[in-house]
Amino acid sequence: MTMLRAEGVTLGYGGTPVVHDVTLDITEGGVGLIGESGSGKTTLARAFLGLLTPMSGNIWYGDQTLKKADQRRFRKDVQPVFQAEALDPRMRIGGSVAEGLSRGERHRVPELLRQVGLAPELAERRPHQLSGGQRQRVVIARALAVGPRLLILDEPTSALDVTVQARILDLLASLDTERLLITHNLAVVGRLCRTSHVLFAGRVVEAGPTAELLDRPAHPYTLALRDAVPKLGGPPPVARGRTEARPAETGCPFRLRCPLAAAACERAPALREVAGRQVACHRAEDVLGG
Amino acid sequence: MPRYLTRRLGQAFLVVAGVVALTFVIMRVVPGDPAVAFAGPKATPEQLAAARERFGLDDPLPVQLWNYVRDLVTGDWGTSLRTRQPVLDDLFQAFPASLELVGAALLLAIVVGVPVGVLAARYKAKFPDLGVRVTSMLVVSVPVFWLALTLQTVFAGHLDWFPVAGEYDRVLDTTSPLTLWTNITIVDALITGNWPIFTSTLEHLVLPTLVVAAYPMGVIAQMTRAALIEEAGQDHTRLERALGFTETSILTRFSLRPALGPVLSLIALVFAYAIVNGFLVEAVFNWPGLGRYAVQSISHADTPAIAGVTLLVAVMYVVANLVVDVLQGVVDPRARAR
Amino acid sequence: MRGALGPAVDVPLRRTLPRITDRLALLGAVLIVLITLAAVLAPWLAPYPADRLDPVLGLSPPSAEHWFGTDSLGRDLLTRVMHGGRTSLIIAVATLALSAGVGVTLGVVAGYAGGWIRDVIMRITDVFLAFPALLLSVALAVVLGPSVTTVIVAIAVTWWPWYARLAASTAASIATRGYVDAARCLGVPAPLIILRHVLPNALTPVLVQISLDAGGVILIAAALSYLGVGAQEPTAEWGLMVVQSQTLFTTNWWAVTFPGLAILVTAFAFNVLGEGLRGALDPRSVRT
Amino acid sequence: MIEVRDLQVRYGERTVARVPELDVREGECVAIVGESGSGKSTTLLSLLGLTEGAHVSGHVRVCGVDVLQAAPRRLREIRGARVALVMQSPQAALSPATRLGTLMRRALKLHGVGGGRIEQVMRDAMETVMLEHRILRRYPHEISGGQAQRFAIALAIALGAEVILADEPTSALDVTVQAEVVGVLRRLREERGLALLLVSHDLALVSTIADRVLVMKDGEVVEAGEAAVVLAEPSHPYTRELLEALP
Repeated sequence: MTMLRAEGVTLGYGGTPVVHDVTLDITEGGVGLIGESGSGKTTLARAFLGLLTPMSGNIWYGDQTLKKADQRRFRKDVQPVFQAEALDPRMRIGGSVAEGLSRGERHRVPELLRQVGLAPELAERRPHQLSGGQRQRVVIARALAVGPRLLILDEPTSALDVTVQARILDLLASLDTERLLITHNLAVVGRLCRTSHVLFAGRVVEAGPTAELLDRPAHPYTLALRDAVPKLGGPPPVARGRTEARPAETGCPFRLRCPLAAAACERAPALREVAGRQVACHRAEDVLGG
Repeated sequence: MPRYLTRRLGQAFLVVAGVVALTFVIMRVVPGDPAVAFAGPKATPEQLAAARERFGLDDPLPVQLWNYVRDLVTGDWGTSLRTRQPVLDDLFQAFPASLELVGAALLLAIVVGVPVGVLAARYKAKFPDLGVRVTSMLVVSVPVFWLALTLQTVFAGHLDWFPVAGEYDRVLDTTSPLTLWTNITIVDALITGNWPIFTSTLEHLVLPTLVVAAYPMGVIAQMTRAALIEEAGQDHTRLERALGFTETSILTRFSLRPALGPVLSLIALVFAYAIVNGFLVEAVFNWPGLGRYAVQSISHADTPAIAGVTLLVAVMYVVANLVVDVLQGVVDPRARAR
Repeated sequence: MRGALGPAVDVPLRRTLPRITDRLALLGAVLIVLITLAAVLAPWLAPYPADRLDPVLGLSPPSAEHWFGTDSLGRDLLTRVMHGGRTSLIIAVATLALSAGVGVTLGVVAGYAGGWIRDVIMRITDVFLAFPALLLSVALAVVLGPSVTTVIVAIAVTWWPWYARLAASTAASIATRGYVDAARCLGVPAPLIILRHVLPNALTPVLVQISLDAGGVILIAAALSYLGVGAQEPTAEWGLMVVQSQTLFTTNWWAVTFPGLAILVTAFAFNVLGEGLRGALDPRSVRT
Repeated sequence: MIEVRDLQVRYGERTVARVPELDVREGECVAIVGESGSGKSTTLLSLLGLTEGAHVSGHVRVCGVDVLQAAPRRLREIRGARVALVMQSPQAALSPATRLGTLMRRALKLHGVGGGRIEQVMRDAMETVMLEHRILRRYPHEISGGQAQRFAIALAIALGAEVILADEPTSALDVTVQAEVVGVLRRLREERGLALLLVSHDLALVSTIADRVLVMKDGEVVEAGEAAVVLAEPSHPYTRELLEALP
């Protein structure tokens, strides 16, 4: 049984849904959630953290829904690592790290800082005296303090310089926790996640083993995403389809952008099993065939 | 936009309702026994009872509130203890003169304040900027009643450049009587071509207008300056520079319009402030507006009249805010999208 | 994806202070120190006892003995102006403490909670904002009787909504920051989050606003006394001093000029200091 | 087109960028690569005299104008008309209360494009970057980031610019949109011989488009040369570190 699972979850703000009927298991070996701006990936992360209540569907924590589950246990088990502004500018680093600790456990702060590769002396500093990479390490230390079994990572490195990014990713990979990684960066997913889900306009369009997904995409959006990423010394990035078209309201949401769109695409495609993964596309076989 | 507007209208209505309730609380509940206030401290028990009967003071409070609201809606705003006239009539008589004064003052404040703010922003941290900042700070800090007294004594008293007080020379009422259309003297004089009254009103307007305009002028200049400097820090200013536009042209053609948004919302506030400031000024210059009426009511502890003025000013504030919200959409396309 | 957040809302004040290289703001600060000293030490510094009457010397112009001249009762005006400073400062401090206390508490709760709680608090705020400060004060003065306390209560009643609004919008933007979400995920209860994260970070703009408002409060207090609903004889109060001598302006200019100048200089000092602070923090969030 | 020798940009006592040599020739794409604080954007802005409050020294020639010596008037003549700027923040780089068409029309008039020709020039420029003509009636907040960047390029086309200075033009965009914008830039270079000076933190992106590369760190150029050579056999340890960090 997986620790956290979304089942038919629809999420939104003020009655307007931005995530539609998503079912997602956080399985072992790291789960990636790939999407561009407006895909609803951060919204989904907030639901997994219990910061947002689903409009319909349920988040299951073990065999209980999140609403009914033991909050103390859940808060100890599941912790977030956000991208930016995640440290109170007025608090000393030590105070931030100790936020989840009881008074008697505060002596663990130096040890936690060391665990994320920071000098314990930094505990006396304030966030603005640290570099971006150091701050992100503090955020990780604060999450680790309560001994979580699962980390929800929302773009944990995208605000950082590439060299710093690489070291933070090393740190995350070395941690002994399960993880849900939310990102727009395909390369990062390849490193940290065994399985991945591609999100487009609030829907999962493709899900399966990360390596398979990136090698041979079966959804035209995954394909467009992969080919748009520039590779060192590789061919120039390719723009497939019209990126400015909005997601379609009916039928396949990708059809207005899709170079392969056909009449069938006016019917909404359901997720189905193709070549060892789940795909929501009528023309998945054509995409795989090239 | 229409949906947004309906929501704003709904909110405005709620606020007015709240203001009415608050006025009721202050006027009827807090003072203890309004019957004493009306009938006077030496009233006999019979007179007191009559006053109670007349105001329905023996009814439970919610009923009194209901009656109060009903009276307000039907145009019965009570009777002034001082003039013994219906408050609403008094207000209608005094309001146009206030509008005349405040209107002139705001016009002056905008016409001077905005360009002066632009000037300061164009020469930021240079001499014109410092001059504008110091001057605007001074006019914002000056007590209006004192400024009114000083200008009156110097320019009307000693130098005799302007008339001391009043709206226009009352002798003219007999030599060239004014036909009333809008009840705003200067407008009526203009549309009926009554030049003697028009010029006389203009002369009388100068000093009080300057005094009432001082504060708004200062804040508008400061706000225009601050908003323009903020715009100058935005990325688009850099692009406009990179396109070869001159600094002045960037300021007036690209930055001024988005900067006017905050200036506009300020004007609604300043409008209310100017009306209330106008009260002190009207008292000094004996201007026949709401202010003089209010000040006289205050010195006579004329509760219904004070309540009437308060209510009217509060409603004007709400209306001014609504108007500004609509204008906001005209000036700034981003506001339309909300 | 969070929206763009306003500029520098949660920057601690002490980090913005060194940036005030503005000479004008510095001038304001120096003036405030001098005015405060003169007011606080008035009983010891002033040349004459506060209420010493000297009818023989009534309405004498400025001279070596009486730098600011005397009023119609022969009281030394410099002494009275210094004592008037006490009244003005007491009113300003009490009013601002009262309104900021109420306003910030309500505003922070509204901003953090959002939803209907915010709606209700904000509508109440709107009602009090729509009320003209001066008139509400007058109404209250009629009810409570004219006095310094009335002035304080009356101005505070109309002033707190500004702080509520400011604190609410600041708190609402702070509520979306990562550190608040992180605290919620650690199971920190809402009241503690407000106290630990939201309130301290929402305080900087409020402090700036308070220094900006001090000038305004002093002006309104003077106006109330001028209207006769504020301080009463024999309290020394600048607005009151102006109204007592206004009929004598043409012949005895000093009796009106000096108290008026005292108001002007004090309000000016607070205004330039406040503006300097705000400029260091954020050039845009301007209001009256 | 661009010729830089011994450029130094200082803010007070602090030197934020020092570039001994930088040339961009016709139809060429040169990239300045570095992380935040490397001085790459400052270098780019100094070429148009847009670094306010900075002390700039050295020798900078852009389209035949000595940027550091020229009168403001002379500088304004080449800004926009011969050298165009594309910035990082897409919509924020456009004045919020000005329709796109109004901005373009004002810029064309400023640089002396006559009344009758304006509409045709605007139509052609928009077509070149594959934007629909009706977008000209929109305000900046009504268009997407990719559209905004392509509009900035359209401005350059309409004004007949010969060099585009692009400061992280795609880092605020989604990758799929980035591919599209980069595609437009590449095509303009091939079809019109437009020169491009690109500032970016993304080595992979740079490797697909640039002929030559300057690597900057802490205000200094640590390595420069042919893109293929620098990226294949980096000689400076920092360049190597950058390459290894690529996921």
